[in-house]
Amino acid sequence: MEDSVTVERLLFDASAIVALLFAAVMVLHRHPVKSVLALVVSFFSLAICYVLLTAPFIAAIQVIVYAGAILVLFLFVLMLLNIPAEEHRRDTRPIQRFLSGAGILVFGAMLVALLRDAGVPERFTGAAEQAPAKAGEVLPLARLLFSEYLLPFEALSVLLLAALVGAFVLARREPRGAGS
Amino acid sequence: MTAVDWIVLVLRVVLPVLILPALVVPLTWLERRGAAFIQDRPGPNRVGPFGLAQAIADTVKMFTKEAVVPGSADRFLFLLAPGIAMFAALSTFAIVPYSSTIEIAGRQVPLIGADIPIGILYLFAITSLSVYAIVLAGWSANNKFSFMGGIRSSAQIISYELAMTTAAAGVILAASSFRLTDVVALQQGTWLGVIPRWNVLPQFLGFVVFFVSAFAETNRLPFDLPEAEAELVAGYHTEYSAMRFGAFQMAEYVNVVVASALTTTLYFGGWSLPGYHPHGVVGAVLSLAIFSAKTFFFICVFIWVRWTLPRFRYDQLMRLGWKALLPLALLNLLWIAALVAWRIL
Amino acid sequence: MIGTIPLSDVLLTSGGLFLIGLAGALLRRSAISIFLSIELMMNAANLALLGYSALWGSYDGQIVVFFVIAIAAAEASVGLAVFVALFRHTETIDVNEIHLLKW
Amino acid sequence: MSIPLWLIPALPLAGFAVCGLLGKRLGKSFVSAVGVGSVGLATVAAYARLIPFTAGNHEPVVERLGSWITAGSFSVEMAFRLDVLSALMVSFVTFVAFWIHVYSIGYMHHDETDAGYARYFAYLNLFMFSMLTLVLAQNFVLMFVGWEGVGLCSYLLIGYYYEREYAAAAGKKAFVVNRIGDFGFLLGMFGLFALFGSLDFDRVFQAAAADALRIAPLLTVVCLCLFVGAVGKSAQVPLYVWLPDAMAGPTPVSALIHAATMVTAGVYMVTRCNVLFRLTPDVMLVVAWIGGITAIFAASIALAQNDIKKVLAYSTVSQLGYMFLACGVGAFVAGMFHVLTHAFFKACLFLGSGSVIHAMGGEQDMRKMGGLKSKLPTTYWTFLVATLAIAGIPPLAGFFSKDAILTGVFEDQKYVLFAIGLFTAGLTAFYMFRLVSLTFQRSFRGTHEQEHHLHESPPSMTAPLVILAILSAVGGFVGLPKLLGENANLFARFLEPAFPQIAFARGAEHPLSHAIEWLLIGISIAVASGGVLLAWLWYTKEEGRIPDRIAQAFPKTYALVSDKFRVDEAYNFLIVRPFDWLSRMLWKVVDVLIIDGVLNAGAFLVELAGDVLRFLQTGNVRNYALTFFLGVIGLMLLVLGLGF
Repeated sequence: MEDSVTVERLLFDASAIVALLFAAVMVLHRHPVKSVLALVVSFFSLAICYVLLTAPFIAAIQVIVYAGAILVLFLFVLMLLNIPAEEHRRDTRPIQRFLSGAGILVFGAMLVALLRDAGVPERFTGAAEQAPAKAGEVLPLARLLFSEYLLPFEALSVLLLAALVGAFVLARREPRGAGS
Repeated sequence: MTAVDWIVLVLRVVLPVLILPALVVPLTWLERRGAAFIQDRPGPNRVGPFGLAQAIADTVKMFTKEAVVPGSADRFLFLLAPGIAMFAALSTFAIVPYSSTIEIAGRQVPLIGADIPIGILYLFAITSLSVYAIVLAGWSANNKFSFMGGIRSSAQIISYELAMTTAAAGVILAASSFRLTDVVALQQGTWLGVIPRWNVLPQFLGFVVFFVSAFAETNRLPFDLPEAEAELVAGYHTEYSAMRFGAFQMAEYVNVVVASALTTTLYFGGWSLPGYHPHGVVGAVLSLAIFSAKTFFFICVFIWVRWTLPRFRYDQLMRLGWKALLPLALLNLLWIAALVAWRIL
Repeated sequence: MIGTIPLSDVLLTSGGLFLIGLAGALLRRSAISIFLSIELMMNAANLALLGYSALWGSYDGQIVVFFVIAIAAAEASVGLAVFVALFRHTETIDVNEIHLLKW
Repeated sequence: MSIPLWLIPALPLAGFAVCGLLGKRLGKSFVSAVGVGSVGLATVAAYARLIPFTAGNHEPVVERLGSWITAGSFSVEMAFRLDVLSALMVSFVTFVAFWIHVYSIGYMHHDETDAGYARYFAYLNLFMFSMLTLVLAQNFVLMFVGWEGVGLCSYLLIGYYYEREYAAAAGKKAFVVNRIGDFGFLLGMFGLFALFGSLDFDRVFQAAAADALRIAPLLTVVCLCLFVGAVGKSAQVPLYVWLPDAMAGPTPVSALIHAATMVTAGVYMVTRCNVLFRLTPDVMLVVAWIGGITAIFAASIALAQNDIKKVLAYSTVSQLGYMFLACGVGAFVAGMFHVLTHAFFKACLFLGSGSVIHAMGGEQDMRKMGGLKSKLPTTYWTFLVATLAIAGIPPLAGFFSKDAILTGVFEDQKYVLFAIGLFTAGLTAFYMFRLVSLTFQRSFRGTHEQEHHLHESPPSMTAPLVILAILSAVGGFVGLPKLLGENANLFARFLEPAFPQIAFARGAEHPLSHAIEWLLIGISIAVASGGVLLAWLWYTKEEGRIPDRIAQAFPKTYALVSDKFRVDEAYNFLIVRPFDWLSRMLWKVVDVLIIDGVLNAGAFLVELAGDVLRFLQTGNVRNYALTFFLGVIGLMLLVLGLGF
């Protein structure tokens, strides 16, 4: 792998390492609130990665929606329900642990093998140079979203509405409790 | 990096970051004097001329007091929360164009922290992060009042952010850009030679929603439910003391400044005036003055409102946000969309 | 910025995040943690998409990510509502304890 | 074009909708107004079209509303036809129906709830819609809609007193027996479409007339099928059994549906298709013989019936036989003439019997009546007029039509059938006067309470009686015999356009000499008067002693006749029971053992598999996730192994 270290690459790698690190913290931490906070950091780092990958719009969306909405929602639920930390307890089915571990190893090995075999282009070359001069502009994205992807976009709005109604119905207290 | 680069960096990043926190000191004085004026009493008038040094004295006090961390608190998060609040408050100013473009050594330098393509989205992203400061402050203190305040505050911010974003979407739509420089450029010039092309005119509804939401976003009266003294002692910063408390205070004032600056930029033409074409360094200074004057006006409005309006009840607050402001913002958006579609704007 | 970050870095990060998420989803017992892990896996996929999007200079990858994020929002709201309802009933979100829907 | 034809059936349909949907709420007077008013309006609308038509050149008018069914080469139009035949039918159907509706107000008023009253008028209006659709249709499919519609209404109205088991059963019987006939009609329609590629009247008849020789054998089958339909609808042997039972319905229904209108639909259909029938002489022979046999068979049963409505019912069957006899010998005009006159006098008779039953508080057994002449004078006199008409006493309506039929049969040289017809005429006169005698003359034989209750019916009931009686009396003058001049028979001249000349049809008339015609009239009158006199002698004078003696002398024969020749029992034994047995076999063996067995075996296997496999469903989400993940790994290995 040819080494040409630039500021961008350094920034990207640093953010990526932070993201990986805090992702690991999220998985390993037993306290749910801490888990969520670790994930916030991880996602924020990822947003920085996105910016470096010339997708500032997605980065902003990432922060607004994931960090600002979804994870806040998680925090709310955790805090309001006061969900305790996961207890240390022997798993009743050790086979789950064993098989999962083995599967993850196999899967990781396959990923590495695939990455090696697929011949990943090492640089952003070729097509990238033909990319629009002002990479990261939002206007072309908007044009694409509202022309070619208009139907999925509209379908998405219906989905969000359905999710809204569904969440309301599910989380509503039972009618007899509603009076109190 | 050349010297020019350094100058540009200082102008665009360092100065705003230094000046904004410093502004807090005169602002506290202004607020206290303003409050006193409204309530027909003298206010702080002992330290220095007109009590001007009172704020400095307070700052010194804040720095020297003992910083207590409650024993049952989650120490790390408790310490992290004010930091997040400060970070969020200071970094939002980066996308506000506080003056016109100047030319330094043959380079056009727009006087803005970062003229990024997603402009205003960045602002909302950072605002949504500021929720964490409050939630964490409330939760980590392990105090019921703090916790309630934190939950209330974050619910309030999330609710009003929706209305605020939708209102701002009208501006984005009119400018066809997220960049605030484009927004300012849009508002230069006049209609019919006399009326300034400020966004506030076509989108008055949007302005109202944005400005009201800004009060809620900054947790100021009449929407300061998170720190409603009568109910929650001091809300999410009940357990904070010394400069950690000061950080929250500072964040609030910085937020007021940023909110005023944003209102100015989005709806009142930013640094521009009808018939005014800045030129050179003098022009930049003049533009900064215009921008500051407009911003100062809105800061005064913030203070004025704080001391004249009573506090809302929580359910009233939520009802206002969801049932009044959000529909109004949507209406505004629809109206602007129609204007844009018919090529009037 | 283009042309300086190798795709392999992006893909390795993406794969690493995916594996971490996978491990969390399979090994954690708290429903919330499993949910978070799934979100993490989606982000891993998003990262890979954006990497390729930047590689080809095409916006389609970004659009897909946009949709993924929006759908994740919908999923999170419904999923959390389910957890809230569940927790009210069972006082736990340990998925080992919640196994009424079986033979 | 003043009033569109579709409006005539549409008005009663609207009445049906209003009565059916709102009648229960809005009460009896509202229902009466709407139910009778819609038919009244339809009558006015019909006559507004009929009078200009009659005055004009009698050219058929076809009004198309547009395409109705289109599928490949098959297409049916929504089209109505006004020609001489449908004009004739519409004229008396609307008129008689209107007066029967009026009669119904009085008849149904006392003993029904608001809901039942509304239901009655809703059904009656629906019937009018169906009947008018039937007669005004321009193609077989639309006619079939009306055909099925009247069948449905017949079923609904026979079972009107559905809480009485025998009424419900009678309704079902009528429906099922009608289905047999309808099946024949359907087959006939299929055949017509196969032969001519269309079901439009004009096209079918023109094509048939043009291409008669080539299609003759097939056409015979088709006409037989159509005639099966007519047999079912018009209650001919062997499918007549439903009509006597249909008397379980309210009496005005019997008068309207089961005497005056619906049952003549078969005759109308055969006449409508006269082109086809005339091309198939074999079928004509069948029609004639079925008609003749039905006439005498039903008349003989009527001799020994004691239920007043049953006598009239068998009389109707017998008279319908007459009509088919006329059609069978090619005297379609005579047949339609009898349809017309029969509608008047039989409706009058039924309504009269209804008046009697009304007065007797529901009693229908004639042995418990008697002497009602003085108590119910209007009913008696109108009834007497109608009886004389049906008996064939000149110059009343029945005489002319019956005489036209007998002349037609004689003309066609069917002398055996002529004898049968003549004998039936005598029987008719006899049993009808037996009825009059038992009901109105002699002395009252019912309970004291009934005698006290006797009263004449209200004007809403007697007015229709009087009007129908007048028409029974004078209605025959539209069709005077040819003896009285070439142009005397207005009726035949009016209907002429309905019977086009056909090249290959047997049309060779054998004109009878005037002497023979006078002779036939004389014989006819003599036989009728003989029947009348004999009945008067035996039942009024001798008060039924002679018939009793005859019954005692031949007990088995009498029992057989009064049991209606035990036809129902025979059908039950020959058809119903074997069918029942077959159904049981299909149920117990095919369904329960074979089909259910296969299903249960399959279900058992699935259940067995489920018993084992369900342990995979641990209820633990993590296990599912793991399984899913392992599956993904497996798939990836597969894909990698295949070298993609």
